[in-house]
Amino acid sequence: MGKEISRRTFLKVAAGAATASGLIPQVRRIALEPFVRPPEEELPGRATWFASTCRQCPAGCGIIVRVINGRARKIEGNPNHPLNHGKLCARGQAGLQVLYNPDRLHNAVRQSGGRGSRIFSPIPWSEALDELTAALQSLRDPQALAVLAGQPSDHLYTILASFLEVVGAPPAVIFDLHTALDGRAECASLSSRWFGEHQLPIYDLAHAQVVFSFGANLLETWMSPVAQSVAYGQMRQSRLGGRGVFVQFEPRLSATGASADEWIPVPPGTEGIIALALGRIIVEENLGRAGKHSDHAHLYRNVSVADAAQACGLPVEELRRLAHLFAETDRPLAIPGGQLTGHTNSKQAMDAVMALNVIMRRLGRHGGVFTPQPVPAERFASPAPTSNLTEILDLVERMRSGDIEIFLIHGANPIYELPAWVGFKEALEEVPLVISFSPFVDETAVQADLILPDHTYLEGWGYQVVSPGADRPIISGQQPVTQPLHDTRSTADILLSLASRLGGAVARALPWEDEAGFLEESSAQLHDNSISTYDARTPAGFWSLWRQHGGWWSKRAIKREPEAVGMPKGAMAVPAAAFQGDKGTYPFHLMPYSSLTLSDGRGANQPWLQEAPDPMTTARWNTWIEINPESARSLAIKDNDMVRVTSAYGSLQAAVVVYPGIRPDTVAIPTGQGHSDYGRFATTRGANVMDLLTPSPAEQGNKFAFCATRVRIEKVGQVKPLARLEDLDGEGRESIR
Amino acid sequence: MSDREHMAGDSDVPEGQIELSEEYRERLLLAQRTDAEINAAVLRPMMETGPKFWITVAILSAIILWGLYAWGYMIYWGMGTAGINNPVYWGLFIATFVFWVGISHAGTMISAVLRIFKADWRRPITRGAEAMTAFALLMAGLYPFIHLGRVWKFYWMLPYPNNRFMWPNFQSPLMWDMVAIFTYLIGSSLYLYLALIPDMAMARDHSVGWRYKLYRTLALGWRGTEGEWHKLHRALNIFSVIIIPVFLSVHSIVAWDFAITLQPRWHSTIFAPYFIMGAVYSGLAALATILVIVRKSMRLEEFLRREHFDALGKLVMVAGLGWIYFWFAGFIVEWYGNDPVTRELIHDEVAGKLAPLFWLQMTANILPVIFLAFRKIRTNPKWLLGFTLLINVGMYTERVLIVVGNMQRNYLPFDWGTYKPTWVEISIVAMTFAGFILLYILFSRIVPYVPVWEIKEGRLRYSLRRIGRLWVPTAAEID
Amino acid sequence: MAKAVRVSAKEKQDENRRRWGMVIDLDRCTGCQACVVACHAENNVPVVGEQEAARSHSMHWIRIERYWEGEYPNVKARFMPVLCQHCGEAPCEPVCPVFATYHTPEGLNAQVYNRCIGTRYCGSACPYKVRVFNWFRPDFPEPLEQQLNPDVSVRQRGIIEKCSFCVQRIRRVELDADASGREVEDGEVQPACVQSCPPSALIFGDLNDPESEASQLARSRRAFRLLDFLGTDPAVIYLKGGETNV
Amino acid sequence: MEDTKHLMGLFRDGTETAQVIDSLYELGMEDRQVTVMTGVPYPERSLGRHVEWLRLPNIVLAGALVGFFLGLFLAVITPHLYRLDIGGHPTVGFPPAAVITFVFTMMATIVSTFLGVLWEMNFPEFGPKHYDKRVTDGYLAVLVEHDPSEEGQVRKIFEQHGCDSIQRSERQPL
Repeated sequence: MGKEISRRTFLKVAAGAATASGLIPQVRRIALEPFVRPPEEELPGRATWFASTCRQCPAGCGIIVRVINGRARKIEGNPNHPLNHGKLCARGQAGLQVLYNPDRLHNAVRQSGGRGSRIFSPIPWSEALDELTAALQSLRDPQALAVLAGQPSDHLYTILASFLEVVGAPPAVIFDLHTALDGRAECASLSSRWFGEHQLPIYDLAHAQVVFSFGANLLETWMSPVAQSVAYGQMRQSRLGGRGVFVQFEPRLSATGASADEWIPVPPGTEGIIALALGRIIVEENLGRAGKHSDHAHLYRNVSVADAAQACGLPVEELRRLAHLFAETDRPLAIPGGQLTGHTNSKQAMDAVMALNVIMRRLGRHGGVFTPQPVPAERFASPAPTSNLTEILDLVERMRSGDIEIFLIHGANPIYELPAWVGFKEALEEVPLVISFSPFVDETAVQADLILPDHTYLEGWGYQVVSPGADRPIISGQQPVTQPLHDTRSTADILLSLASRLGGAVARALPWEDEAGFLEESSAQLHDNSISTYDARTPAGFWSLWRQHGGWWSKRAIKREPEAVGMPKGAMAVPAAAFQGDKGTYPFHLMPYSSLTLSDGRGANQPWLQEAPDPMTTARWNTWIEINPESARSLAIKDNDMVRVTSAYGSLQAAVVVYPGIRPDTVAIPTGQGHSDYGRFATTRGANVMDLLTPSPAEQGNKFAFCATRVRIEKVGQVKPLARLEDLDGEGRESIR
Repeated sequence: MSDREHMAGDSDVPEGQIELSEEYRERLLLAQRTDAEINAAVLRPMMETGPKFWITVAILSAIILWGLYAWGYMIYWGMGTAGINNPVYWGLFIATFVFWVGISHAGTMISAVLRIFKADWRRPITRGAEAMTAFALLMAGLYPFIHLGRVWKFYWMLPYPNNRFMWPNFQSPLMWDMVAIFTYLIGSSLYLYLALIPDMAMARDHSVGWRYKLYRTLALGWRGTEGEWHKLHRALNIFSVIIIPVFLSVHSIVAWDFAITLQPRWHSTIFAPYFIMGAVYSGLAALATILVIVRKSMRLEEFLRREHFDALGKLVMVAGLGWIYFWFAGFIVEWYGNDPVTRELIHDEVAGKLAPLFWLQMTANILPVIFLAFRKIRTNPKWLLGFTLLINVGMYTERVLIVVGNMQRNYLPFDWGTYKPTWVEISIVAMTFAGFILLYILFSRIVPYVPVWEIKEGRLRYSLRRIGRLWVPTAAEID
Repeated sequence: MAKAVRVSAKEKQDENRRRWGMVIDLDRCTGCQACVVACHAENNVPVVGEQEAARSHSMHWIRIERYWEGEYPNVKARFMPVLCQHCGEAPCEPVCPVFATYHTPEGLNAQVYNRCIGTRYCGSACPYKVRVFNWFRPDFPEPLEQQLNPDVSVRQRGIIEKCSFCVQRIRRVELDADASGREVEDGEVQPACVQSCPPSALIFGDLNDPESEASQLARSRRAFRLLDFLGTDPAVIYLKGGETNV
Repeated sequence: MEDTKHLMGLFRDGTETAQVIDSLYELGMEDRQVTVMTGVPYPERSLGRHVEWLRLPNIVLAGALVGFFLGLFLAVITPHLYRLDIGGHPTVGFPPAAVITFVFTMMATIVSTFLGVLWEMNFPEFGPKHYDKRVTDGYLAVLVEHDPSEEGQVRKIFEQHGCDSIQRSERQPL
C-alpha cells in the first residue's frame, strides 16, 4: 500500500475484508462450492472484496467488488488505484447488472432457425470448438478469416493478435462507437503525428488554471471520465484555495459544458478556426508570460481574426477577451477531442488546438500536456490500437465481395453502432460463417450462426494497460470476483484451445494452458521491477500481490514531456467543415452525442443506467431530440411532441426536448437507444441516431464524420411524454416566475 | 282532533271562517291530520318498493362491487395503480375524504344547532340530515384506509402499545383525525339512534314480519311513558350541546392535517374556520338536494314543504356568503404576501393549468348564493335541486384544488408534479358515492324518514291567534 | 439498538454527540449521476421502468436537480444534488402517526420501514420532496435479485423510504471501531454516494466535530442550506458554486 | 303484586288526562301506581305528574372525567414510555395534548350519555309490559295499578273524563 492511500481508505477496505490484508487475491480455480461448505476465504455474511478492473468503457478504472457468500454485491472504485482514486462513475457502478442481467445467454448456442431467426438451440462447448476448429482447418486462405473486436481487454488483444498473425490472417479490426464518438482514433493520430507516440496524451487538468476544452466532454464519456472528474474537482476547489477557470467550446451545452464557467456556442465545425484565431491573437499581441511568441508566428501567418470571427459568429472583441483569458495566466490548457473529431476538418482542428498548448509552452509542464510513460515490459508495451473508418470500410467491402469465409466478432455490436450507410448488416449476410462471442443477444449476435458467450468482466480474467493514463504507467488487472453464473467461456481460453487443437506453429505460438496462465506469465515480466509499487520474492508471490492490488502500477508519478517533433512546420489553416445535406432542405446540423449513462448503447440493458436521468434533460428510458427554444417556436413544436428527423440518408422519430443550451441551427440526439435486440430493458424504446448519418464523400477523407449530417424536423402530431425527472411546469428555473 | 280542539279551545276560532294566508296555512297543514294518518303517511312509502327502487339498488351495488374490485386491485398491485405520485402524495382520495367529512356537517348543524335554538321548522328534516351525517362519515372513514399504503397494518394506528410499549404518535394530526372522526361517527350515530327510538316503537306497533322483529329490537322496549320521554329529552339536549364542539373540532382537525405542514397556502391559520364554513355550506346544500329528491321519490310533499326549502335555502345562502368571506380573507393575505410559491400557486389556479377547475369552483359556489337570495328560486324544488347540486360540484372542486392543486407545487420547481387520476381512483371514489346513496335509500326504506314524534310534538305547540284581521299561528315556548 | 433509541432530552444535548452531516460542493458537482446509481446499488432502490418513471413514480433517493439560468446564448445550467436533508427540526417526523420516522441521537432522520403503514403524510410534509414511496412491489427479474445488498432490507410495496445516509455503513464503522476500542475517524464513514463521487463534491462527516473536514467546509463562506428560511435545520450543507473559499 | 290489578284507559285529550290523574291522586293513588303513556312527548308537568330526579347529568360528568383522564394519559404519559425525538418537538406539547384530551373527553361524554340514558330507562327491556298499540296513534294511555277493590272508582273516574276505552291490562309482549 503506497503512501498515497490515506488511512481512511485503507481502513474502509480493511473493514470489509475477512483477512488482515486489504484485498484478497482471487484463487485461480474455484470449485463450485455450496453455501454450507464455503470456500476457505468465504465467511457467511461477511464481505470479501476483490480488486479488478471496470470494463464498461475502455478507460480501465480500478474497482473493488464486495462479495458476500460468493456473489458480487457492490462495485466501488479501488481506493489505491492511481487512475480513479476510489471513484467510479454511474456506468461502473452498474456493472453488476451486466453480470446479473436476466437476458444473458446461459450457454453456447447455435441459431438453429437460421440467422436472424432468434431461435437458439444450446450446443455443448466441445461441439462448438470442434466446429470452429474444423472451419479454421478447412479455410482455403487464412485471409478469409476476419475478426472485429470492440476495445478488447489487452490480454485478449495480445492473444488474438498472436493467433491471427500465426495463422496468417489479417489483424483484427478494432471498433466501437463509444471510442469513435470520443475521437480516440483521431486523438491517437494527433499523438503520433505530433509527438511520435502511439499512446494518447495526458492533460493535467487538476493543475491547470484555465482550461479550454474544444468539444471534449471530459466529465461524461470522453477517454477517462472518472480520472478527469477527479482532476476537475481538484482544479475547481483545490484545498489550497484558488479555482481554475473552465471554458467549453461546443454547439450544444453538454453536462461538461454546464460545469464550465463559460460555454461558447460555436457553430459546428468551427472549433479549430476559433483555436487558430485565439493563437493568432496571442502571438500577435504577444500575450502571456511564456516568453516571446515569434517562434510560432509563422504558424498563424495566414490566419485572419476577422474572418474567423465571422465564421464562428463571435465578435472579434469576444475572441480577444478569450485569448487574453487563456494567455494571461500561468497554466492554461487546451484540450481537443470528442465531437470536434466528428467533422471533416478534424485533423486540422486538432492541430490548431494542440498548437495553443505549444505556443503557451504547456508541453511537459505542471498543468499542461504530457505523454505517458510506457509500462516497462514488452508484453504490455503495445496496447490495442483503434481502427479508423477506412479499415472498417475495407473490411465491409471484403465481406460484401465474399472474400471473408469466417467472421468472428467480440465485444462490439457493429450492426447497431455503425451508421446504417456502412451497410454492415448486408455485408455480413455474404459471410458463410459468423461467430459471435457476445454474452448477450445483441443486434449483431442475432446475425451470427453461433454465439459462444464470453464471461462478463466480473467473471473473467484480463488486464488493461491504462491509456490515456494518469501520471504513471498503470496496468489494471482483472480477475473473476465470482463464479461464472452461466456456462460461458472466456474468449481468450477459446482461442488458446483452438491453438492447441490446430497444433503446429499455432500451438507453439500460444502455449498457455489458459488465460490465467498467460496472465501469470505476463505479470512475471514486471517482477523485480524497480518502479513497482509492491514487490515479492517470487513470481508467484508477485502474481498474488498483482491480483490483490488489482493490477500493477508505478509507485511514483512519472510524467514525460512530449516533444513536438512532428508539429506543423508551415502556416496552419483549418478548412471549413463540410456537411452532408442541402442547407435549404435540411436546415439543422445533427449532433449525435454519447449518452452519459448508456454510452454508445452498451448500457441500455442495465436498468440502473436506463433509470438514471440524463443530467441535462433529466429524461430517462428513451430517445429525444434537443432543439433550441427559438427554433422550436418557429416550428411550433413543444416539449414531448414527436417529430420526424430526416437526413439525406434516413429518418427516425423522437420526442422533443426544448433545450435552452443548443444553437438554433443545431439539434442533438443522444446515442444508446433504439435497440431491436439486446434484452428486455433495451428493446422497444427510442431510436438509433446512427440511422441518420449521411456518408461523407471519399474526397473528404474517410473519416467517421458523425457531426457532418444535416437534418430537417417535421412534427408528426403525436405526443410522447418523456420520463423526465424534472417537472416541465417548473420551466427548469430555480426562481419561481 | 286533539290539536284542532287545542286551537279552538285556546283561541276561540270560529270554524270555517279563518282566512289564513298561504304561508301560514302551510304550517298548519298537518294539523288537519290525525296521528294515525301521519303514521300511515310516513310508513307507507317505506314499505312500498317498486321496480325503480330495485333497479337503483342493483346499479348502485354494481358500482360498489366494481369499486371494491378496484380497491383490491390497488391493494394487490400497489398504490401506484392510482394516479398519485411524487410529489402529489395525496390525490382524489384525500380530496373526497375532505368532501365527505364536509357533507357530514349539515346533519349536526340542522338537528343540534337548530334544536338548541328551538327552530321549529327543523322537525321534519332532522332525521334525513342526521342520516346524511352518519353515512357521509362512514364513507369519509373509508378513505384513511383506502389511502394507506399498507392497509393491512391499519391497526397500528389504534391507541394500544406495541411489544416495546411504544404507543402511536399523538402528535400526528392523523391520530387526531382518527379519534375525532371516530368520535363524531359515534356521536352522530348515537344521536340519530336516540331520536329514533320512539319512532321505532311507532313502527313496531304498525308492522309485522321481519320488520316487526327489527323495530321491536331497535325500540328497546319503548312505551312512551313520561319518564322515558323525560330522559330522552334530557339526553338529546345533552347530545346536541356536546356534538357541536365535536363537529367543529372534526373539520378543524381535517384542516390542520394540511395547515400544519410547511406547504405554502396550506400553512394558514384561517384553514380551520374556512374548512368548517365550506363544510357547512356543502353539507346544507347536499341536504337540500337530498330532501328534494326524497320528497319526490317517497311522496313526502306533505312533510317536506316549501317552508323547509325556504329556510334551508336561506341557510345555504348564509353559509355560502360565509364561505366566500373566508375564502377571500385567506386569498387576500396570500395574494398580498406575494411569496413566490404562493404567487405561483395562485397564478396556476387563476390563469394556469388549474384555471378551468378554479373558475368552475368560483362560479359554482358564488352563483347559487346570488340566486338563492330570491324566495321564488329557493322554494322551487327544481331550482333548488339545480343550485345545490351546483354548490356541491363547486365544493368538490374546491377540495380537489386544495389537495391536488397545492401539492403540485412546492419550493423546488424541479420537483413540481402533475396529477391525473386513474380508473382506480375514479372507481373507488364512485364506490363511496354509490355507497352513500345506497345506504341512504336503504335507510329511508327501513326507518321512518320523517321523525314522526317530533312532528307531533311540534303540532302541540302551535295555536292560532288573532292579530287585527289576521289569524296567525303562534308557537308556545314549551320544553 | 434500543439503547440508542431511548434517549432523554438531556442526553441529546450532550455536546460530545455526533451529528452526521454532508457537505455538497456545488462547484465540484458535474451532474454525472454516479451518486444516483451508487445509491440504487447500495440501498436496493428499485427501478420502476419507463412508464412509471413518466408518471413520477421513480424512486431515486438522491437526485440531481438541474436549473437553467439565463437564455441562449448566455445560458448556464447548474446542478444541485438533493437528498434527504436530515433536518434537525424535521417537518416529516411529528406527523407520522406510528413513529415510523424519528430523529436518532446522531442526527439522522431515520425511517423505520417495518413500522411504516404508508400514510405518505411525511412525504407531504417534507418541503424537499425527498421521501419516496414504494408505489409497487419491487421487481428484480432473476438473477438481478443477486445484486441486492444483504445489509439493507428490500422494502415492501406501500411504504415510504428515503436516504438514510447509508446508516448500515455508519453502523458497521461504529461497531468495528467499538470492537477495536478506538474512535471513529473523520472520513471513515462514507455513504455510497460520497464514496463514488468522482469530483469529490460530496463530503460526509460529523458536523459537531470542529476538526472534521465536513464541519470545516460547512463553515466556509460559500456555505448555505437549502430552504434555510423554513427553519428545518438541515444537516446537508451546500457550498455555492463559482467562487473560491478564500 | 298478586292482589293488585291493572286498568288502562285511553284518552284523546291531554287536559282530560291531567284531570284524570288529579282525580286518581285524590283517590289516594301514589305516583308509582299511575303510569301515563303517550305517543307524543307532553311537556313536563303538563299532566300534573311529579318530575323524577335524574342521575343522567352525573353519569355524563363522570364519563367526561374518565375521557379527560384517558386523553391526558394518551397524550401526556404514553410518549414518555418510549421516548423518541421527532422534529425537535418536545416529548409532550401543549397543542397536540389539548386536541387529544379534548377529543377523548368528548368521546367519553357522548358514550356515557348514551349508556347513561339507556341505563336510566332500564333499556333494553324486551319482556312483556302493559301497553296498548293505540298509544302511537295518538291516544294517551293511563295505566293504574290498583287494589281490586278500587276498580270501580277508577273506572268511574275514567268514564267521567270521556275515556275511549277502558280495559283490564295484562302484560303482553310488545
